[in-house]
Amino acid sequence: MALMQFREALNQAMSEEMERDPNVFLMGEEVGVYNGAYKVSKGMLDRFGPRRVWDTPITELGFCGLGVGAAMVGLRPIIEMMTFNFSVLALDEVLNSAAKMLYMSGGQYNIPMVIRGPGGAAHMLSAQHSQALESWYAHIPGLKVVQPSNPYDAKGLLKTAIRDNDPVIFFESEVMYANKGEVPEEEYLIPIGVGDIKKEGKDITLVARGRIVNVTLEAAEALSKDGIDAEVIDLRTVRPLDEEIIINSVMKTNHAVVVEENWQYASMGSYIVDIIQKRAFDYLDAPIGRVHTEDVPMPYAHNLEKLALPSVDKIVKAVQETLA
Amino acid sequence: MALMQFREALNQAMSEEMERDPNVFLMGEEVGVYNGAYKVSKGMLDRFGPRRVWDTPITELGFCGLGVGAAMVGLRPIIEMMTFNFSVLALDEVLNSAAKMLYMSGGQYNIPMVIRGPGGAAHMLSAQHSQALESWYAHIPGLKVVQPSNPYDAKGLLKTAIRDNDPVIFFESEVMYANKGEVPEEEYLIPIGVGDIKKEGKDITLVARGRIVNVTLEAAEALSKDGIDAEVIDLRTVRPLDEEIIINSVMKTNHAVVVEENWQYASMGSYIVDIIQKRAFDYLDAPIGRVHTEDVPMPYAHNLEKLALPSVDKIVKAVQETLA
Amino acid sequence: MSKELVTEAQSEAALMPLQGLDRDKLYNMLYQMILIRRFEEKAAELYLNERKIGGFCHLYIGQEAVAVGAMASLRKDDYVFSSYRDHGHALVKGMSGGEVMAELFGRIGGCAKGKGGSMHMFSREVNFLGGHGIVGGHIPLATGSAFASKYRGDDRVTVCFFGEAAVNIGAFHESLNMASLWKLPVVYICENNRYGMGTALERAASLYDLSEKARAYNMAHAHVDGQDLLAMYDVTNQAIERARHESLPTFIEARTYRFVGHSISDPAHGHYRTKEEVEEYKQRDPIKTFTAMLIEHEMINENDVKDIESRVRSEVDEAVRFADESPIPPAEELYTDVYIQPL
Amino acid sequence: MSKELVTEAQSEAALMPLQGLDRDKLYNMLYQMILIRRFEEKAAELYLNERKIGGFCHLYIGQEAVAVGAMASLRKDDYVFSSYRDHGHALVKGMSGGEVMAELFGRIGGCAKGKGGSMHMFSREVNFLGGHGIVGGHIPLATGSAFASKYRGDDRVTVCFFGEAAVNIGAFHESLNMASLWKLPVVYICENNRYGMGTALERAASLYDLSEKARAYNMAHAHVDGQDLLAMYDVTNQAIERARHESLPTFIEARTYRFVGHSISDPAHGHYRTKEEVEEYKQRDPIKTFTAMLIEHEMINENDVKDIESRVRSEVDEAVRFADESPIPPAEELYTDVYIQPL
Ligand SMILES: Cc1ncc(C[n+]2csc(CCOP(=O)(O)OP(=O)(O)O)c2C)c(N)n1
Ligand SMILES: Cc1ncc(C[n+]2csc(CCOP(=O)(O)OP(=O)(O)O)c2C)c(N)n1
Ligand SMILES: [Mg+2]
Ligand SMILES: [Mg+2]
Repeated sequence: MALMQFREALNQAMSEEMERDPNVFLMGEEVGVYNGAYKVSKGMLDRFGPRRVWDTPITELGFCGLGVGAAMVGLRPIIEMMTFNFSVLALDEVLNSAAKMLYMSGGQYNIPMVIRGPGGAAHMLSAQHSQALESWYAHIPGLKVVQPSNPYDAKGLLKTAIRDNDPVIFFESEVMYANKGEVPEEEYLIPIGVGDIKKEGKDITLVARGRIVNVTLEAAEALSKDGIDAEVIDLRTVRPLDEEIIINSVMKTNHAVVVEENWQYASMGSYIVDIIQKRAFDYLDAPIGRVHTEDVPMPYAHNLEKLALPSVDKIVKAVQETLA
Repeated sequence: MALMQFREALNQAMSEEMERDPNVFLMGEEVGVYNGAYKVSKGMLDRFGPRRVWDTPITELGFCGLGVGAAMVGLRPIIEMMTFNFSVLALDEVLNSAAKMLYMSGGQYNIPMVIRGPGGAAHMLSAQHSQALESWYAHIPGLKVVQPSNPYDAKGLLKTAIRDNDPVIFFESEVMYANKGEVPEEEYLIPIGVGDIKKEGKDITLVARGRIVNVTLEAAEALSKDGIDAEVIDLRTVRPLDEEIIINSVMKTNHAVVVEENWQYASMGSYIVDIIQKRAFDYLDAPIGRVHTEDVPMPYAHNLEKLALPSVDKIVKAVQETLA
Repeated sequence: MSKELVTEAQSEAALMPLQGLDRDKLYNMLYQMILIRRFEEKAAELYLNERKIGGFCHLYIGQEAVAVGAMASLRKDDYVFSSYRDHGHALVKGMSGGEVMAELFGRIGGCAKGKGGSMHMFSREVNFLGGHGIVGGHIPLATGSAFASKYRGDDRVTVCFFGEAAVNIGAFHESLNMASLWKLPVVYICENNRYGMGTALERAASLYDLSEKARAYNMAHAHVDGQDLLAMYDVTNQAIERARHESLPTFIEARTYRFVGHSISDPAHGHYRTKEEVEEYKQRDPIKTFTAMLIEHEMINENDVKDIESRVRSEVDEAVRFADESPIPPAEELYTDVYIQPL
Repeated sequence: MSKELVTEAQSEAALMPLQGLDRDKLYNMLYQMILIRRFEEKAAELYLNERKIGGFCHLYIGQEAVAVGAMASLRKDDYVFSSYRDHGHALVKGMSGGEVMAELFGRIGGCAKGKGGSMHMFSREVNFLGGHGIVGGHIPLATGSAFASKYRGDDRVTVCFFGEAAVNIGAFHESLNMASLWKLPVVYICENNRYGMGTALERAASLYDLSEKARAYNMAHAHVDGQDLLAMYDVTNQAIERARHESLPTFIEARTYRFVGHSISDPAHGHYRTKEEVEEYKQRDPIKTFTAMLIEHEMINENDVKDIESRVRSEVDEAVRFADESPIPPAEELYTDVYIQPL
């Protein structure tokens, strides 16, 4: 096992897959000469050369569509969005080309493509640069959506995503890139669509994903001091949702709080609530709680930003209310 | 009262508001010379002239952004999307400019703008032209989202939307444009954010909006033959959600089914379920049911398209399951 | 700076009668144009009278010379993309009338099992990469298949057809910049039929000589009379060679006209263009002109034309029969092809 | 076809020394450039050493002559848009150092109550319409305020600043087409500082003479040395007049350079550009050049420069003091300004 940063784990995943399969290439803004805006692709241009690592103009719609076209004829693009905030410009090619191509062509053209980059808030990046948009992508049939919470998961999931024959949207986080974790020397893959229990517990089920898993684990820690034994589920994948892991847990704990860094309306968290109440209605002792980003554009000021985001305090409070 | 088509009601709403306020103008593809792709703006170029009715190039991002800029300095644009399928290209300007401008500017620049057009499936328009995207817009704080189900509501809501000082997304439906309904001669407005009970009932609450209200009313009719007395709530507005009207109804009926023409993941319907279980948990006798579009891109073949969409049969079945 | 593509007048081939093409080739080109025309006429009939076809259905009538001329020197392994107005391109690329018609009918025997419909024809077999419904949306895709050819070092060429109204959209701009910057083997063919739905070019674009747009990307370009089959062939052929051998992109503006409404349900003329204008353009029907030229050069005679018409008729009839006999897709098809690796 | 804008060499004013501008005007222009420079230096210091500023913070150091020259003949009621690199434009448009600095600090006294931050300066008071973070995203907005001027028949002009990397994005293309098609009174100023983050222009654009891009929209255009304050003033002034009196758009490429990293947290040089290159450009520091020119023309002397520096120093100090004293936004501010008519 080696201790490495989240960004290094991603770099390894991409590099190993590029060694393994000549059809895999990396494209995005600043991924080459600049070594990545967040240094995720550091050294990859040197290692693989300009044929495999492409710096692009600032044309998200264009290069994302280019990736889809390349995937139609068998290449396996990894498209980096500098951040997912900018991916909105490319959404048409994701929604209308990548996600629908297989269906519209009656099964002829699949899109083996990964779109990856950081999503969510970092520090005081304000309204346009702090958005967690997984819910939009999760809404779309034809996509898979993955969101790891630590270096180990990130590497295993990204390798699987690159080998997947359907389009995969892969959400990272600016504030996690420097997080360190153990990563084995030997190769491993983590399946898409399977969640992971990050902490077992018997009193309440906390469902989270991505960066928020770590906040939730902190909250579970705090709760344990109050004698509350929370189970923390890391979904790892947003779509397809691992319903079983959630339902099994709720059947045991009879309580749930869903935590996410998304706005509350029409979000993935609300869908998880829906699934729980549908499948575990008779097991629920209280309404399912939710913790989410406040229903506002992200403010710049540090104090307001903190108030806008999910926090340990908010999770603890939601758990207490649910158990009350 | 005059009997008129949905499209005529919309036309009246726009025309009256344009007479009333010289800052209101209409812009979109084919709205002028061609009289509208769906004839909603028929006659308006003749009536108001080219200064008030603008045909655009096919540049959704551009003209939607232009509308936002014009709204910043006090005009009140009505931007027509030929269909909301194409609005995805403009989403960046809606998410990052229209919805956030007031907040980012600390309250200085509001965006009095309406973006309107048809959403959802029509007949065999296939995957790229049949999408119901309200959930995406509803996700965004800073927007209001409206979705009427009949000519009367359409006119009253659109007039209110045009007078609203915040950005409003207004969803119509290709297949409703020819629907007829009574519309009073005298002026009236319908408030945004307030739902409407389209049919009272005591056994179960059906929550719907837009075109699907009519399908739901048909289902309620069918159910009444089986002695089931369903209450049908027409939300009229998607964001902000009229929680009270839903909760009051569920407290009475103790059962609910949420119907919508959206994909199931991270949709508005799932959010409504969340609100109900949160606020009326103790009143619920059974899990809340959902009817939604199947989790697939829309197929072309007529038989498959019918299977993909919400239908009277599906609603009846969901109600029966909920009441079982 | 920006290089004009050698135009037909200067090319050697152009100095030869009929571009130096042999009778078989010429005969086949005429056949293809007539096939498209009759196929589309049949589709209109089945849509309007028999309601066997649904949704939006955009016909290629009047523009046949563009597709036939442009693709005449393409290889089967070359890639072609089109917009929603795609039946003609699909047929010329080598798809059978049957699979296209069955797709229009929404039948399981259609090229996309009835799931795509008129706007979304696809064939992996002949490398027809669709049929796309968002204006301009396929231009980045075509740039991507060209990218793949460059990446792999194969010598395939991508040809991408789109309407003149697509030139104003961002995807066009972003694509042409990348194609030129990275020297991708792609030929962009803008079918300038003067209208996007009811909007005349000059009411939507600030520059009318669209081929000049390519200068902004330092890309080779040409405009060509799209009603002249051989000119279309010649100019495109040069662009294809340039792409295949020099891995360079070209932008071609083909000036053409649609004789019919925007889609089957739209009128051929109305507020936006007059009946007279349509009639005038019909005088330069590419099929009539090319037939006359071939007869004049004694490449074919009246009987050959009759022959073609009757062969086409049976091909179209056969397509309709095939479509008619093909079953509707079974209900399970609703859930297949969402993912290639089912969840 | 496409018209070259009259360039400074040919203009009458250019034949006069110092564009015929009077001492007050010239003095004030120098003052503004120095104000920007010192303000940005202070911001960097407070960001790096005192962590009073957070988030992304993009400095305008090296590019001062562009903003100052371009806006010198603007009226207060004219509209200005900028990208995330917006402090300089905000100050020149007339915003106070205090409200800009307090915004950087995230304080309630900031122009946006601390909710916008470095990338989102706004002032309705002086018609500074932001501060926008999505590359190219504000170009349609500026086209919109220009549209409003045309719609109303007022004679306000919109000036829109953006980087050279924004030229490749769809929003640029769509906007310029509409502005030219509809003859909107807008001046697009592309600040070509040669790099978008770490990507050199020639690695991202297929055409390097960016002003030529305007030809594709049949729009008047010019390129200008953005380090030469008076040239910048002259060219923009002509464009502004053209917009104000003829309601016509212009595209100006201002060639400039940023002396610092892309944002405060990025290095000034590295893989993408050498230290030597940066040093070389610093030789043509617009402040130094302009100061020397004014001294040479005996418009000012060394003492005036010292005066300016000390006035600027107190203005910046006062801005910092104001920001420091301004409270952080109260928690309720989280929920205000989402809707103007609260739900
Ligand atoms: C992005 C987008 N906006 C609008 C439409 C609706 N629409 C379909 S075809 C069309 C006109 C396109 O004209 P042109 O590109 O000239 O092609 P033609 O139909 O003439 O072949 C429009 C506006 C669309 N499909 N996509
Ligand atoms: C659409 C979009 N993509 C990517 C980014 C990230 N980004 C911010 S600034 C920048 C470079 C812009 O360069 P340029 O336009 O030349 O302006 P400059 O920074 O040089 O002033 C990039 C890529 C963004 N903000 N928006
Ligand atoms: Mg056209
Ligand atoms: Mg730059």
